[in-house]
Formats: sequence, C-alpha cells, structure tokens
Amino acid sequence: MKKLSWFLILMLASVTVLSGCSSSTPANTAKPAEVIKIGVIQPRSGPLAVSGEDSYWGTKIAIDMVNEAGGIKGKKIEAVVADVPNAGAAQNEVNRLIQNEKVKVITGIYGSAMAEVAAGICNRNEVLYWEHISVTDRLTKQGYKSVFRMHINGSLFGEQAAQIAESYAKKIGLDPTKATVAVVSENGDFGKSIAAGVDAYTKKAGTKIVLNELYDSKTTDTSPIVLKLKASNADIVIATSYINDGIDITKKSKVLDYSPKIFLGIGSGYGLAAYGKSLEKDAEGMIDLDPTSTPVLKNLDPNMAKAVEEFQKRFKAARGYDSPTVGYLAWQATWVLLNNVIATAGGTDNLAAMIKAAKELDIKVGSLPTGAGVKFDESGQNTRAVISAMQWQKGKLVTIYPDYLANAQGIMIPLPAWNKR
Amino acid sequence: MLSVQNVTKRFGGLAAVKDVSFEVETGSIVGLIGPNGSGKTTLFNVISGVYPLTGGTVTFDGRDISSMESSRVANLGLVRTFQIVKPFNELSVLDNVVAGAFQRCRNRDEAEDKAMVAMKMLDLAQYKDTLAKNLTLAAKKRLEIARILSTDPKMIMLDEVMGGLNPQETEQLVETVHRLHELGITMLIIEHKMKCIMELSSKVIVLNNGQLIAMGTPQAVVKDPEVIKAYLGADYNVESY
Amino acid sequence: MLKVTELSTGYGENQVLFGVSIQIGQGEIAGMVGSNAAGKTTLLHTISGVNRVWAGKVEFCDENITKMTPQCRTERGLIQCPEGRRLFPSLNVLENLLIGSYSKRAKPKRNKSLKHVYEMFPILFERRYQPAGLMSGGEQQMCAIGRALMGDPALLIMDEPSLGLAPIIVQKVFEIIEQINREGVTILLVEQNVRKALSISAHAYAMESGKITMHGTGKELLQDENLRKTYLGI
Amino acid sequence: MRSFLSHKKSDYFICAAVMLLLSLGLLSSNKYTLDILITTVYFCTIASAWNIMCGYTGQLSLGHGAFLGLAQYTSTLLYTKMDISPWLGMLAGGLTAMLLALLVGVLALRLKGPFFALATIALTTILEIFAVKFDGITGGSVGITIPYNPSLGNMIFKDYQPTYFLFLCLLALVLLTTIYISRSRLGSNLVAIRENDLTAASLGINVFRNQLYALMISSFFTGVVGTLYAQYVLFIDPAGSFSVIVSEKAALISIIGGAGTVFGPLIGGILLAPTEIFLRTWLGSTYQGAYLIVYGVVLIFVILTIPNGIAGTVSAYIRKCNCKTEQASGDD
Amino acid sequence: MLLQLIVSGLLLGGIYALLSLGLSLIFGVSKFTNFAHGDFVMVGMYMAFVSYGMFTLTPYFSWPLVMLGGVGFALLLYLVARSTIEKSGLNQILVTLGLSMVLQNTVLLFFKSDYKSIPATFGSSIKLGTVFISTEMLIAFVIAVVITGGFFFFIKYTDTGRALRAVSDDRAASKLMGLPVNLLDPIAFCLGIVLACLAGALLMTVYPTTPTIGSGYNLIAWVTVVLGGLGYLQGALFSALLIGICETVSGFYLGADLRQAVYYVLFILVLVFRPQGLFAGLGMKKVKR
Repeated sequence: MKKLSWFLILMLASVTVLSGCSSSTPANTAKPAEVIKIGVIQPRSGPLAVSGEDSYWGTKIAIDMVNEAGGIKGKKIEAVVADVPNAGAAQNEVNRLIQNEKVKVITGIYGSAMAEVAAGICNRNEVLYWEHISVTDRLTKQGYKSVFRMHINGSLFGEQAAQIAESYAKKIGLDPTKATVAVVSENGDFGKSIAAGVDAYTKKAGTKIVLNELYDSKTTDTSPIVLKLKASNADIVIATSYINDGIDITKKSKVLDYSPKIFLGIGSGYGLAAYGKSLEKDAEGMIDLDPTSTPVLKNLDPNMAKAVEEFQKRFKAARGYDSPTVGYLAWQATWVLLNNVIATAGGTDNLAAMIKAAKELDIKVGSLPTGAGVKFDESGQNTRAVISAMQWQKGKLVTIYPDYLANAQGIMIPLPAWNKR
Repeated sequence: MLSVQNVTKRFGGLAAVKDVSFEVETGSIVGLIGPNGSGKTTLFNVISGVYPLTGGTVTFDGRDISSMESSRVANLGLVRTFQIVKPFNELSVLDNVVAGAFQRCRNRDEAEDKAMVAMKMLDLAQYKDTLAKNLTLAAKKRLEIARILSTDPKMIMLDEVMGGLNPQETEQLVETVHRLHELGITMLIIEHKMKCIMELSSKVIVLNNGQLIAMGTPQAVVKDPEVIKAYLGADYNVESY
Repeated sequence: MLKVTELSTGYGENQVLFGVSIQIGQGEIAGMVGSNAAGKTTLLHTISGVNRVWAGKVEFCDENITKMTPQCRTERGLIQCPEGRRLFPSLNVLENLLIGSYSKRAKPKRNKSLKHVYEMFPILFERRYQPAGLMSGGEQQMCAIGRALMGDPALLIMDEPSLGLAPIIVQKVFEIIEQINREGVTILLVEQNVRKALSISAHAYAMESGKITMHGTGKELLQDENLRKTYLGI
Repeated sequence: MRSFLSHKKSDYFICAAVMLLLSLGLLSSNKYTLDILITTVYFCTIASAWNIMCGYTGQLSLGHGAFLGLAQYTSTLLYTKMDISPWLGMLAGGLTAMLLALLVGVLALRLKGPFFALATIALTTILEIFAVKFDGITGGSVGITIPYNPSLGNMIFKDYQPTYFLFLCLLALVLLTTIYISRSRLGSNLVAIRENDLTAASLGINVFRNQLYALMISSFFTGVVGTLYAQYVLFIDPAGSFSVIVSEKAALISIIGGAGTVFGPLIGGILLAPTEIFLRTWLGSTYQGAYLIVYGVVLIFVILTIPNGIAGTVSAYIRKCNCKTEQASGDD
Repeated sequence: MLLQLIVSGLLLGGIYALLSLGLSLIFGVSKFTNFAHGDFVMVGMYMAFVSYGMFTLTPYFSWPLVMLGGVGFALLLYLVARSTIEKSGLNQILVTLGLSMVLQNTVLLFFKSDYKSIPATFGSSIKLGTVFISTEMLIAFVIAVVITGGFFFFIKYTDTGRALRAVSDDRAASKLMGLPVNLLDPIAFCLGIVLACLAGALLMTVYPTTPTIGSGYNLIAWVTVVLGGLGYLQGALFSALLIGICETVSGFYLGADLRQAVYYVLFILVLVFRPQGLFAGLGMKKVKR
C-alpha cells in the first residue's frame, strides 16, 4: 500500500509538471508583441468536423492573405489554433488561449453549444469573441459586451426564408394568404431556430402552416417525412436539413414521386458539393437558401473581388473542392475582423477600441462575397447579414435571388413532376 | 428442523426430483446419497431456494420456505455449499469469510473476529491474506465451510465436501465436521464416500432417479438390496460379493 | 493402442491427476471405475486434448500425441462420447450425426457410416429431422453414440454412457458397446455402473483421488474385496 | 488485488495525501491550469462514483450519462426558472438521479453483462431524445445557458479556485464514501456479488437489493458532480448532458485505473483526463482525430495486458512481495 | 399510406438483417460481445466508396472487393480480440469500444469528416398500385435477400455451417468432438464482419457516410439481435424486418424525432420482460443464463 501511495504521488507530480510545462512554454513569448495573436477555434474532430474543417480553412486563408499583404501595421497575424469538438473542450481550450497564449481575440466556431460556452468565457475575460457562423439567437441576447456575430441569426434566417418563399409564391400566382406551407426541420438548434423564424413570419403574412415537423438529422431513412409532406399536400415546403438527411429527402421525394410547387431547402443539406455529386441529375432545380457560395465577382468592389478570387483558388487547392457557404462565411468574417476591426483599433490590446471599431462598422449590403454588409446592433448581431436562394442548374449551384446577387435565372418554378424533369 | 414433503422438481418434462419426503431432526447429521444424476444436488437447490420447486413443501424451523429466495433462506439460518467449489476467487481468504460473517455483524471488526473464529476452526487462519483462487482444493472446500459457518447457521447443507480429497484430507475434514456438529449445528450431507457417511450420519437417505428409495441407519442402508442395485448395477448379485 | 504415462494435470493451480498411467490394447474394452470427483472425466478430457497436460505423456498408436489439438486427435480416430451426451440441442439428429464426421478422416466414409448408424439405431433414422434436444434420454444417448461412430473411431472413449438412463435402456447401451467393440473398435469405458462395466471389460482400472488405485482384468476387479470398499467407501 | 477491504488507515492516509497534493492547484490562478485540474477532478469524481456501482458489483453501466444529465437539467431548471439556489439544486439533482436509478434498477438490474450495458445506453439515448423533444421545458437541442451572476449563493465564481475547491471537496466525499463502503457490509456484499452472485445469495446476500443501493449511491454522486460541472461550464444541452461518451469515459477511466479499488478511478482520471487534453492540443489541430486513435490504442493495450487496471496490478504485485516476506519471516 | 410505410420499412429491414445476422453469428459462435459492429458497417461503406472512387465500381459490382476488405478487418478484430474470447465479456466490450474509437478516427484521418456518397445508378422508382418502391432500395433488398439466403444455406447445409451452429450450441462439447474451434472463431468473425461490410456497401447505394455513422448502426444491430433472441439467426432476420417497419411506421405516426425512442423503449421492455427475445418459444430452447 505504501508503494501504491508513492506511485500515486509520483504520478501526480508528473502531471503537475506536465501541466506546468504546457502553461510555461507559451508564457516565454512575452517578448514585445511582434505578432498579433488570434485564437481560432473550430470543431475539427467529432460529429461537427465536416463544416468545422471548412470554416477553419476559410479563417486560415483569410489570415494568410492578410499576412502576405504585410500584416496589420507591419505586424504579422499569428493564429493559435485549437480543436474544440464539444462544450467541455471549449471551456478548456478557450481558457488555454486566453490564459496561456494571451490572445485577446477569438474567432470561431460553427457549433452552437461550443459557441455558448466560448462566448461566455470570452466575455468574462474581456476578450473579443467573433462568431462567424453559429445561428442560435440566444448567443447575442445575453448582454455580452464583447461578443459579435457576423452571420445571420436563426429567426432572421427563417424570416428571410419565409420572405423568399412568399415572393416565389407570388411569382407563380399563389395568394400568400391561401397558400399552404409545410415546414420540416432537423431537431437541432439550427433547424429549430429557423422553424421558429418561419413560423413568426408566416403568422404575420397570414400564410397557413399545415405541417411543422421536426426530425432527427441522424435518421437513416426519411421516407416517413416525405410521406408526411405528401399527405399534407402543401404548396410550399421549407426544409432545414443537414447533408445526410437533405440528400435522402430529395432521393425519397423522387422515389415516392413527390414534388410540391416550391421546395426550399435550407442549410448545408442542400447546398454542399456532396449534394450535387450524389444526386447528379436529380439535384437539378432544387433550391437552397443560405448565404450564397457563388459570389458574383463583378458586383463586388474590385479589391474585394480580387481577394475573393484568391480565396476561391486557395480553398480549392487546400480542400479539393469549391468552398461551401461556411468557408465564405468564415473567410469574410475573419477578413472583416482583421482589416476593419483590428486594423482600425490598431491591434488587439485595447478591447474597448476593438468594440468601438466593430460598432462603428457600416458596410453596405452586397459588399461581402455572400452578399452581406456589416452593421452591428446593440447586442452584437450583424443586421446586414443576408441569405440568398441558390439553385442547382446543370450540376452547379447558381444564385437566383436576390437580384443583386443573382448570376442566373431561376428555372423549374413551380417544380414539375419528377417524370417531367 | 427441516421437513421436506412430497417435493417434486421438473425441468421441462423431465422430473429431476419426484415426490421426495423426509425429515432432518434438530441436532442430527443426515446423509444424502445416491448414484450420479440421481437428483441430490437438485434437491439441495430446491431446498435452498436456487430453483423454485414444482410441487410439495419445504419447512425449515417451523417456517414454510418453499417459495423463498435463496438469500432469505440463508438469512433464516439454512446455508449450503456447492458441489463445485465457488470461492470468491479474487478475494483473500479472510474477505471470503468476512462476506459470510457480515450477514450477522454490523461493523467490520466484529465481522473479522467472527471470520477468524470460523477460519481457525477450519485451519485456514494461516492463509488469511492468500487469494482464494490460489488455495488447494482441500483448502477451498474448507473455505466454503468456513464461509457458511461464519453466518451463524442453524443448519448447513454440505454438497460433496469430501469429493476429490485424499484420504488424509478426508480424515481431517470428517473430524472438523464432527466438531461442528458438537457446536449444535444440524447437517444434511451429500457424500459419495460411504465411509464418511457411515462415520458421520445417524440417518441416511438414498435417492435414485430422483426418487427416494431407502432411508434408515447407514448400516441398514448399505445392506439394502435396492441401494446396492442402484449403485452397482441392476443385476449385481447381492450375494456374490 | 493408447498408452498414458505418469500423466498429471489440473485446473488453475489445482492438481487433479497425479501421475496416472494406463494402457489399452488394440481391440479391447478397458473399463475405468471410481467415485465422483476421482478425476475420471479430467483424465478423459486430457486424453482427448481439451485439457493441457502438466507432466507425463499420452501415446496413441505409438505416436506421441501429448501436445496435439483435439481435432488432430479426432483425425487419428480418437473419439470421445462425452458424459451427459452433450448433443447440440438446436441441431437436428441428422445434423448432430454429421457433426461427428467433420474430420477429414471420417468425411469420405460419411455415407457408409451414416447407413451403419441408422442400421444400429433405427430410431435415429425415424427421428432424423427432429431437434436433438427434444428426444428422450435414451434416444439422446443413441444419438450421441451414433455421432461418435460417425467419426470412424479407432478408440472410442465413453464417459458414463448409462448415466441417468432407465435400467432397460442401460442394458441396451451395454449391448451396443459390446457390439461396437466386436466390430473392431477399441473402447475406453468410464462407468458408474461398476458391475456391468467390469463384466464386459477385458482390462480395468479403479481410480481414486486422481490416482490409479487398482488395475487388473475386469473379473479380477469385480471379485476384489477392495473394490467394493473403495467404490462404496466403506 | 482488491485487498482494500482489509486496509483502513493507509487508505485514509493516501486519500489525505492525494487531496493535499491536488489542492496545491489552488495556489495557481491560471485558469487554463485550473481548468485542466477541474476537468481531471471532475472525471476522477464521476469515475469514482461509477466505480461504487460498477467496479464493486461488476455490472457495466454505460448509462451514467443519464443520471448526470437528469441531475444537470433538474438543478439548472430549478435555478434558471424558479431561481432556486444551485446549492439546493445540487441536492435535488442528486435525488432525482437517485430516483431514476431506482427505476433503472428495478427494471434492468436483473440483466447481466452486455445487456445491462445496452439497456443503459438505450436509456441514455431515450432521455436525450426526450430532452430534445420536450423543448418547452428543456429548451430543446439548443440547451440552456446559465446566466453568469457570480455569487456564492449561485455557485458561480469569478475565479476558478472556489469551483476547484468544491470539486475537490466532492472528490474527497466520494472517496471517503468509497472507503467507508469498501469496509462496510454493503461493500463486502457487493464484491461477493461481483465474484459470484449465486454463492453470494446462498450466504444470505440479497443480490438485487444490494446492487440497487450501490446504484443509487453511485447515481447520487454522479448527479451531484454533474450539477457542479453545469455550474462551472454554465451551459447544458441534451447532446452534452445525456452523453454515452461521458459514461464510456467514466467506465474506461475506472477500469484502466483499476475498477473495484478505492483509488483506481483516481489513478485512471489523473492519468487519462490530462492526457486527453494534451493529446487534443498537441495533435487535434494538425491531424483530425489523431488523438483519439492514440487514446483508443492505449485503451485496447491496457485492457488486453492489464485487465485488472493499474491499481489492481500494482496491489497484486505488492501482495506478492508481502507474501514472500511473510513466508521468509515465517510469521503466522 | 400504411402499406407504403410497411414496404419502405421492409426494404430497410432487409439491409438491417445483414448486419444483425453478422452480429448474432459472432455472439453465438464465439460468445463475443462486439460493440464495434456498427463501425464495420461504416468501414464497408467507405470501402464501397473507395472502390467507386478508384475503379468507378458501384456497390453492385464492388462487393467482392468489399468482402475481401471485410475479411481483412475481421482478422484484425479477431487478432485484437482473440485473447478475450472465452473470458470476461466486460473486457470484450471495452476492447471493442476502444477499437471503435480507433476505426472511426482512422477513417477520419484518411477521409476527413465530410459526408461521402456515390451517385445513384438508377434513382428511379417502380410503382405498384399505390406503392412506390425505390429501384435502389429494391435492388439492395434483393441482394440482401440473396446474401441472407446464401448465408442460411451455408449455415444450414455445409459442414462448416453445421460446425458453426454446433459451436454456438455448446462450445465445450464441440471441442470434445474435435471440431476446430480455434479455426471456427475466425470463420465466424469473417462471416459476421463481411456481412456487416456488405450491409454497409448496400447502404452506400442509398445513404452517404461519415466516420461517426457506425454508432447508430451498432445500436440497431444489437436491438435487432436482442429482439430476435440471442444467437437465434432466424430471429435476428425477422426482428430486422420488424425494426425496419417499426422505424417507418412510428416515424410517420409518432413524429420523425421520436422514431428511435420507440424501438429503444421496445428494446428495454423486451430485455427486461422477455429476455429470450420476441420469437422464442417457436420450438427454440430458452437462452440459458
């Protein structure tokens, strides 16, 4: 037993030393800040790793590009990268970045659970938290001073989606007050907050929702959902899905010969390259609502256009496919953070200056590749984030709505029956 | 003390024990013998509550225990050993016996004392800290007895505790059983070694094919032609030996 | 045919067999008697190769098989018909029989053996598609013997073939054992039915506490006063 | 191994020594170091609580996440909706976890081996599905963010030292309970059941009732430490709370450290929790998932080579030495 | 509508049958508790994906490759797990949990975490009265039926199959009878894992895959095996079909987010109140403790 206790003590000591080491090595970098450190956190393992990795590359490319252009005021940006697959890891890694790496700005993170934790800690430690994707409304509704979200929040997303649905309904001669809408959403925070937004807007517009169905995105067979849609006989379907279930819903719609007048997919489920790749011809005409991933370069400011082009090239080189929406969102959020916030504030040392710089941002809609602008409200939510409608045409995703972002005309509205496509 | 009346146990269609009745008087040692597969161990299992019985009643100390769980039967003071020894292998000998002793004690010191008494009685004290799995078979058999002994039983049922022991070990164990008996513990013993049964028991019950075929003093039972037939074969000529 | 020399083995740290030596000649029936837990089944399992040998030697047809796997032994015709039948209850009778002829040795003779077994036990033919678990004890024993015969045994080890059977069936089992022996199969018979076992055994051993305590011809043992004492423990 | 039943003073001594050593962490104010320590102590505590049931009775539960999650939701809802202090919520959480344990025990304790494990996994998943479904109460998959209002009454602190201190107290409490149980009748009964439930019953041990007690004690502590962790992270969601992964980790930590020993889970936690963090920091940002490969390989290796865990193997070794010296000096 | 649901469920159940048959076989023959079974489905999906990527072979043609790969993975599992066979089931669970972690993350390392899918070969459906049947699913189902049939033929009428059943009935007696148990173990592993991989390959025609997809299939496989009665292969087959139907029907009538809860609850109830499985008593012997 004595030996056991010695063993224990030895182990404890070694652990203490280990943790001491890891906390002391970075502390050596207390030399005058030749670099500007930024914490970059994304879920790069675990179930959210797909988009986490894409958004990581968006951020990384933005930082590389700024550095290659000479950095900010001559200082290079150093990204301190951490893998944050869950809330517990967020707690740990954010503390590491703040305490040991001494970063003053953290950007990330895609997943909403991690965003909640990370934002809370950043706010408490007076570190700027710059969220580029997570859509949960609540993130910016807790009175956090130093938390900003570049992306649209869930309820706005839903509202805009419902708006788009309304405009298409009008286009094909449906009376919005008489049209019926079916909403199916994955039961995660993403689907739920969007469903709530759609609900709120349709109530205002007087459109009737005939089906509001939640499902588990891990589900393997979506035929019950499609059958429910079919049974509801709605004119317009708004479906929020991840990729797996999104593909399956489309496949099952074809199998079960279901085509509503208008089918609007939301989120990564209908916009990722994998969707087009695995459905091939059947993807034709499907609409995805999301910030656009096919920016119209000629509409952008020439400098921005050049930067976007460079980003597209690098992303393709790094990942082997064109950047999906999350890549653009991460890239543009980081781009704005570096060039407009940190550069204006003159570095990351002064939080108040950064917050002021962020609050004073006034970038008009359409200036960023996804069509967004930047104007933060009091809570730190970007009010000029927009979504657009993209459509699969001839195996490619093109933007068809709103007009100032469109690079193609919408086709197949209303959707023809499957055997006529 | 123990009264078994018309006990029957069936597995599916097969009757392992058929309509067996007998009594074990307080303070006596009763031997239970019979060829392999005659249902002795099944009878033990039925009495101790491991299997529910199909028919009949079992009364212990004035209480009907026919449908009691084995742990409650044990709590009443009727405990048994198993034919194939089942020590708690990964525990020390002391802990094995303490597990039994704890059924009657509140705290550990008391339980350990009680366990040590039982262990001394069975010559196990020197193996106190040995893991049970490292004991010899003979010691394991003694451990089983020590363990049930430490639960302060009124009656114990021993299932072939002499089996597999050499004559010397058997001799010692017989002596030990005698000592236990002197403490006033009633016993029901399954045993193949007739010598031990003859030495120990005042009454012998013989089972064959699940049925009780003879009951009486050991001397009478070994001369019973039915018994000899059951053991040595149906056409064994009784006169020929 | 089978020669076991100074065999010791056990389970875990417990030694069960202490230097057991037996020898069985070609074509004979060897009997082995002994009380419960004397180590008989352990010995048979060791001969069949399921138990590891601690010390000693097992030779079969002048070949050292001490370290062979059970299936190698079956290939050489050393077949066991285990205690308690041990049929495969969810397989039907025919399948149980076929399992017996899994070895390369027995497979080519499968049809012949099957015919032979059916002739010997017509009941098995009648019940060939019935799950083995649903038959009576006697039928199961027939099936078990049949299964062993399917393996084309040179030496057939029978562990308590009369266990738990009605007297009339026991009689039949012993007749069958003698019949099998007449057909040229050497038999090692472990029996609790001492009288019967010894009366058909050419050679017999008595075992107690993991040691051979007596051996001689079956008759000798049967008439030996000590056997009764040893066996009954009086 | 498992000689713990006969050691008393040394157990308390080791316990005190370990707590003293761990409390050195209170001297640090670095939140990262403290977070590692908190995470470590958190996993040590969960694993120790798991050990009370599963290590001692040999039933593999992969559903302690159910107890953890239920308790977290109970205390958090009490706090956020009814403004009841987490100090009370903690107790309430522990008690609800215990109630769930009672239900689980009555239903599932008669199952053995993989089936108990599967039933507990299924239970955790069912609770997760319900937590997502009934979003009116639970907030659904979005989870609940606990507002950051630091005060003693809210069990939320500006610095990490008080939280760490609370975790240490809880760990000490669980360890002391384990030591107490290991010497009590319950402990003796439980190991007897683990070794052979049939024999245990034949001695008069009520297998079901003893296992149920253990499960309830174990779930209580799991619940309590879960609520404390919720007050630390200030966020709960169904996926994180009702997580099979947490249950698996508790099991693996216990088993690698040595299930059924007082200090096994502690050793496992102290070794594995920081290792996981360091591996993630080291490999996570370069090779996706690489740290989990390393982790998995280590697990397989440990389970195949030292199935009794570290504590088990060490004390078996000690026992061997003791036996030798005893024989040499010829005492007894 | 109900008919449609049942048909969809049946088609899905046909594929589930493959993975649960494999699990049941390994559990029956080697008494090995495999908690990584679902991950082999995942591995099968990736093998089908790779064969498509490298040789543009659809799973309808790449199955020999998948089988070959499955044998490799089965031997890997056997190698890792061999020493735990006939020992504590606890260690088997833990080892396979560890293996599951390694498999998932190795795949993650090589393929990243994106959803991988292969384009539909047909993507059409057949209309039978009011019921639509997906061509993909139908073909996958037919293949699954053929494989299942072949499997049952193998297990019923070949010597090895009989031997496997014998070992599953009574392992110790099989050793006594001289059956090569040490050889039959890896054979059972190979068969079981190959079936899981084939199920994966067939699922690949319909669903995309990702490294973590296996855990769900693992639970489904176990649910089916328990519902069907342990080690009772026909039971696993029936309950796989039942689970498939249960999924679609409850998904439609109770809500798509509760469908899993339905069969998990069913699973717990069966475990607790009818541990011998739903179909026991049809001339089958009870599971011994």
